[in-house]
Amino acid sequence: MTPGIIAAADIPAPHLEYGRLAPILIVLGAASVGVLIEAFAPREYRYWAQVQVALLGLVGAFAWTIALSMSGTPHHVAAMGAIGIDGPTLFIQGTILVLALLSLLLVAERRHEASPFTAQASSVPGSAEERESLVAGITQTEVFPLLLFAVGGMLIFPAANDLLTMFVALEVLSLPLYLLCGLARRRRLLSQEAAVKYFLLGAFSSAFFLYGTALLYGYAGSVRLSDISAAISKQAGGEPLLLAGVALLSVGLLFKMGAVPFHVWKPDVYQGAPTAITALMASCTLVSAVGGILRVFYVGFETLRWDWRPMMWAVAILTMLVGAIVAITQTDVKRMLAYSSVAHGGFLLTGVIATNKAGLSGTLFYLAAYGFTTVGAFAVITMVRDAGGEAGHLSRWAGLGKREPLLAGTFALFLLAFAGIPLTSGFTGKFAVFQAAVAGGATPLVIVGVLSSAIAAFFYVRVIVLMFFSDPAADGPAVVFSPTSTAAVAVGALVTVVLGVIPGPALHLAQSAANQLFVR
Amino acid sequence: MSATHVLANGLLAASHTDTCAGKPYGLGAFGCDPWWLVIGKALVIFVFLLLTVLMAVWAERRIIARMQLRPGPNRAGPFGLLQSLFDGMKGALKEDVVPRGVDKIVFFLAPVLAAAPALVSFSIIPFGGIVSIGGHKTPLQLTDLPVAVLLVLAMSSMGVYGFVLAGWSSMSPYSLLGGMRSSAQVISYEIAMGLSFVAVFLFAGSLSTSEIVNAQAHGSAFHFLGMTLHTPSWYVVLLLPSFVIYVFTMMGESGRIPFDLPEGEGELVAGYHTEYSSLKFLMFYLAEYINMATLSALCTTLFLGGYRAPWPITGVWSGANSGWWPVLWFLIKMWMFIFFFVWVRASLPRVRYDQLMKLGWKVLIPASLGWILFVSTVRALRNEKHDMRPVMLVVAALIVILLLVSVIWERVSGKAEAPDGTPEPEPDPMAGGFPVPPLDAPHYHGAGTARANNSAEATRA
Amino acid sequence: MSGVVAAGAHQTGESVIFWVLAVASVAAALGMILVRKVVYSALLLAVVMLSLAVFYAVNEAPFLAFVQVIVYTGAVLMLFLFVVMVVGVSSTESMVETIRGQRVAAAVAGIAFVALLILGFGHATLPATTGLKDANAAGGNVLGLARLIFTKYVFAFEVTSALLITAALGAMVLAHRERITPKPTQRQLSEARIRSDRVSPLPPPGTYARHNAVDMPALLPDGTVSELSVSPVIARRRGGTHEDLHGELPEVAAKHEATTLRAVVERQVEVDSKVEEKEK
Amino acid sequence: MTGHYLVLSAILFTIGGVGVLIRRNAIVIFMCVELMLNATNLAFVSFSRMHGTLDGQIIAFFVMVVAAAEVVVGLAIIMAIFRSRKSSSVDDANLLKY
Repeated sequence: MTPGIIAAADIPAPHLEYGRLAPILIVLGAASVGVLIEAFAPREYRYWAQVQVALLGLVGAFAWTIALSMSGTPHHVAAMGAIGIDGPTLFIQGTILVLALLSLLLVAERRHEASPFTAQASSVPGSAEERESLVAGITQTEVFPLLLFAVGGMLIFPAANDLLTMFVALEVLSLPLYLLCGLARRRRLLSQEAAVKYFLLGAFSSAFFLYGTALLYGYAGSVRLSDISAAISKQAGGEPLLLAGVALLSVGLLFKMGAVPFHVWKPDVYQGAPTAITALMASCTLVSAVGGILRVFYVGFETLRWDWRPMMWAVAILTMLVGAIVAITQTDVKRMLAYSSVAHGGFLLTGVIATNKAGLSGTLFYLAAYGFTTVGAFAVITMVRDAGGEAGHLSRWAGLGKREPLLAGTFALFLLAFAGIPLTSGFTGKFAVFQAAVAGGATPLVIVGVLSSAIAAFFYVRVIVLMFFSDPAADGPAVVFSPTSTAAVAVGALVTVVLGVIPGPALHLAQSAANQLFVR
Repeated sequence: MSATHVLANGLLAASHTDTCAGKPYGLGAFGCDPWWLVIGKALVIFVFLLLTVLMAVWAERRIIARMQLRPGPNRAGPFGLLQSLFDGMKGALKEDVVPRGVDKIVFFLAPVLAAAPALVSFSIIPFGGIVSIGGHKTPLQLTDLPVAVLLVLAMSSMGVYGFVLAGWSSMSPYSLLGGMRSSAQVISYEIAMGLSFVAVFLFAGSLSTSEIVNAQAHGSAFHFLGMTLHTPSWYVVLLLPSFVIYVFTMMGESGRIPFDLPEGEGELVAGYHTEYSSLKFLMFYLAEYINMATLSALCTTLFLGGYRAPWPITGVWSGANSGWWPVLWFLIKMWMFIFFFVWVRASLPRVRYDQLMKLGWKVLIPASLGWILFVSTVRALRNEKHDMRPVMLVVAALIVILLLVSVIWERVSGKAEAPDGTPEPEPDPMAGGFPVPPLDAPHYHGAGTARANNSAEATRA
Repeated sequence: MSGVVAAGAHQTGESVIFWVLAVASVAAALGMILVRKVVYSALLLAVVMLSLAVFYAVNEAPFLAFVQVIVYTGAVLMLFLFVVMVVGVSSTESMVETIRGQRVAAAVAGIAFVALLILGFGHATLPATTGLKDANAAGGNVLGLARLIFTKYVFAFEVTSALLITAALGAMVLAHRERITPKPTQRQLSEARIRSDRVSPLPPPGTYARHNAVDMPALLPDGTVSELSVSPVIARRRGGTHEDLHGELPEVAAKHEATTLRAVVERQVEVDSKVEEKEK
Repeated sequence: MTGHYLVLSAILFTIGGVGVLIRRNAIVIFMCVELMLNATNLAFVSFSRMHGTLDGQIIAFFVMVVAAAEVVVGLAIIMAIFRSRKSSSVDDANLLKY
């Protein structure tokens, strides 16, 4: 007809490898089903339907990930080159999915209270409306689809092969988390404040990520990591763009994992958010963020490593030291674990700085080991409760070991694993990362790492001493056992011990995953 | 001059210094006019818009009056034609009251922000095909862009600023509420409006107005009883659901009855322009009527074949689409829509705010999304040379089933919600010792007497 | 020859646009972070966004230019304005520093950052501008963008839908109030009203000689102020004084009015009675 | 001209960043973040012309979509905290201090 009419041949149909993308698609699909349930299912069925859909989605995605890694050696780019499916990615995705399953157990908790989340987020804290909705027993079941969307973003983030997909994934994982942070049932003002802080700082950091992306696009003419890498080895003249781009991009990435000096959000958000969500952020988000960092630095900027290493050295040292030192002064359990998580971010960065296969496999192992331990630790926190909800203040934990030796013992195990005591997974992880760093020529970094581990051990031990060697208060918190959170604690403890005592199989898995590095 | 040249260049996304020669149709014909012609066209459009507003105000008052069995303005000039001109002059000469406590800067800025974007939109409306002016062959359209229709959307979203800021700067609760309602309403309806364009873009393969009009020139030919006939080519026929959705959103965007909640007299006095008087008030008035004209012209362009003559005329008169004649067809179509606006205003009451939002978000947006899905599926299948008949049958069957299900659902759920059958108490005619007439007696509703009284109209007209 | 001239004219034309709008947008951006009124900040941000839209047009991105106006200026910023108005009509910010020297430090850091970047850009040798003529050649800008969205970036495009669903869901979670008690019907409302103390409508605000705004309370027959006559919303917004009142509190002003009125009436009665006496 | 646009975008980005640091109304802070994103888009668009590829424009387009979604979530959160505290200043959000 007219010349303006688009012929079908103008745009070739894109090719999506649904089989390889399936884990991501299953999780996002389950999230969409969750939204539909919210829209159409009657209120009384929503909770069970949501839990089942979320469980099925995560388990299905995990099973598919296993199948993918079993079927030959995965080393493909998928979705028109936007996604890289390879050994490390599958390992990270699998880890995220399992940890998300454990966090889901905490999210779905109903024994402690009707739900760990607010009855109605739109009601003003302390208002009559809030009371009414609490009495009516309604719960905000939208948390399940939100959680699944976040997990979907986390799966895409470390797999993203270009910076645009990475940016979109970053937002997909962040937006639900901003929301989830503000939905706590108790101490809602605190929770909302955490959401605002997380949101504002998150948006600020994603602007940096984006400006870095813009400069790299200006340098290389493409945002695909492999193109940038190729441009680095070929092109001359645009180095300032490249270096500024790398620096700004790193700010965005390091913010997500909470490295010093971009860690300020972490303690506030970890403390204010509902503990189930804190567990999710401390495990899955960290794994995903470190996975993204690994991919960007191993694939995109590997040839540039002599330029970014000094900066990362400084960040890693600061992160380890500040995390360990500031944690000593904390009086709130969640806040203390937040600073501990900051310090662990530093240890993970030493693995990134190593930029060798051992570094990659060590980091992968560390991520898995730390993830299980931290989910377990936060699960313990949800179980120690008094009249006002969770007993967060450390002084309330005094003497817990005398009243609930089993639970306190498990918590002590987690703390020892954080400290990196032998026979726990923490030791194996740290050992693997430090060994790789020494091989990669970062011995001073390892010395700082060991030093800060020692500092950190001090406050972990202090908590253990507090729990076992001081007298319990008369009105001390009660421990509420419930099947779901007990299961989360049990799995966390089991994995912590197993990875500590017989780390061989898991280490082997991480090594074989890291064997082929990232696909370009 | 060169600055505007650069801008035009960028917007047309082509350096047309080398494409100017030739191409009679489409985007290639634009950006080649000499400067005097461009300025001339802009001036003509400006004057045309002012005249349209004067005429529309007069026509609206006359038509509504006729519908309400009263004469309407009939003193100033023949048939009262000059009434709106005099009203305008009187309005401009009135005292300009600036209430104490308003935010002065924004208060002055708001009417300008409301009126200026309204004027810009018309620059991409095609009035006709190529004509010859002073020896230059030029299209009867100020300019066209590869994304011309987006310009209208952009300008309407800029226009809202005028209303919102007017509401805010007046520092009065009624104005503020009016401004906020306006912003919520326009944003909501703009989404549905944008979606209603999508099907048109899919069919025309372009976002430029002149190309959309050209795409509606000819339907595909088919043979019937030895005659070559053409399928209807106007998108109002091909894309009827899009058209219907557009008409709804058009009413919503214009902020006129039945969707004039931002200025609802009964609740908000006059909404965002409560505190405005004199020339500033006239600018809001101007903006409203220009918007009405723009929306009508856009509808003509997108759905009614633009400036092209309607089918029976083209069948008998081959010259109907050449020269200056298209302007006539365009004006007829545009005024049809303006008449429609007035007709609706005269017939319908104002809806409630929640009904307005419900219509926008729960009906128009999902409906247009579904329709776009359907249209694009059909287009994709046709592009891949599928046989369309089974597809159409399946879709028709699906629609019928859906309708049936919804009817049954309505029946079932309607029964569930019905009151539980307790009979209404019989009204006691001697309640408390006084005779009480039943409230539905006919004389209470003034049955039989035509009620021309319409206070809302009186205050506005 | 003419090509060279055209290119030169193009260059100067672009320079003119650039310098005018660059100055305008930087000034607006600075104003945005310095003015106290939130609405002014939003308007100045709108100026920046519109200037950027023009820059996009100059940079051969017509589609993006309009999307910028529609999405950013039309929707995003309008949402900001909407929230500002909900949060408080005259929300201004106190400019007291909580952390001393924070603003100076931030400004210094900012200047250092921008100087570093600009120095870097100065040292970078950027490749010559290719222009988008070739990229836009096949079908134009819009088609070119569509081609990229549906091929190279199709996955990001699809994932964006997750983002939009999240946004809608999130807004609903935080803003939608679930009805716990059923909505009262018209009938229930009217019954409740009949049973309540007040069947009649609320008293209208006061109308006096000097003040007749909606925020002036009406006077009861005994001269006291009727609290019910002013909408609580307006009463809260009024914040004590009204500009018409010349510094008086409304309650005081109302009483003032009442006494004036009473005095006037008494005087009138007096005069009238005198006149009557004279007539007698 | 690309260099010019780049410098302009750097300046706007920095102004936005400084704004985030010095302003204390959450809404204004958020507006400053939007300014930063806009500056980024300018860089993308001018680089796009420099390289002669449309990728930059596409990315800018995605940024707009993402920003729109982010605004919805962000303003919803800010509104929620405003409703419970009647203030949108980040200074008043001070329950979480170390």
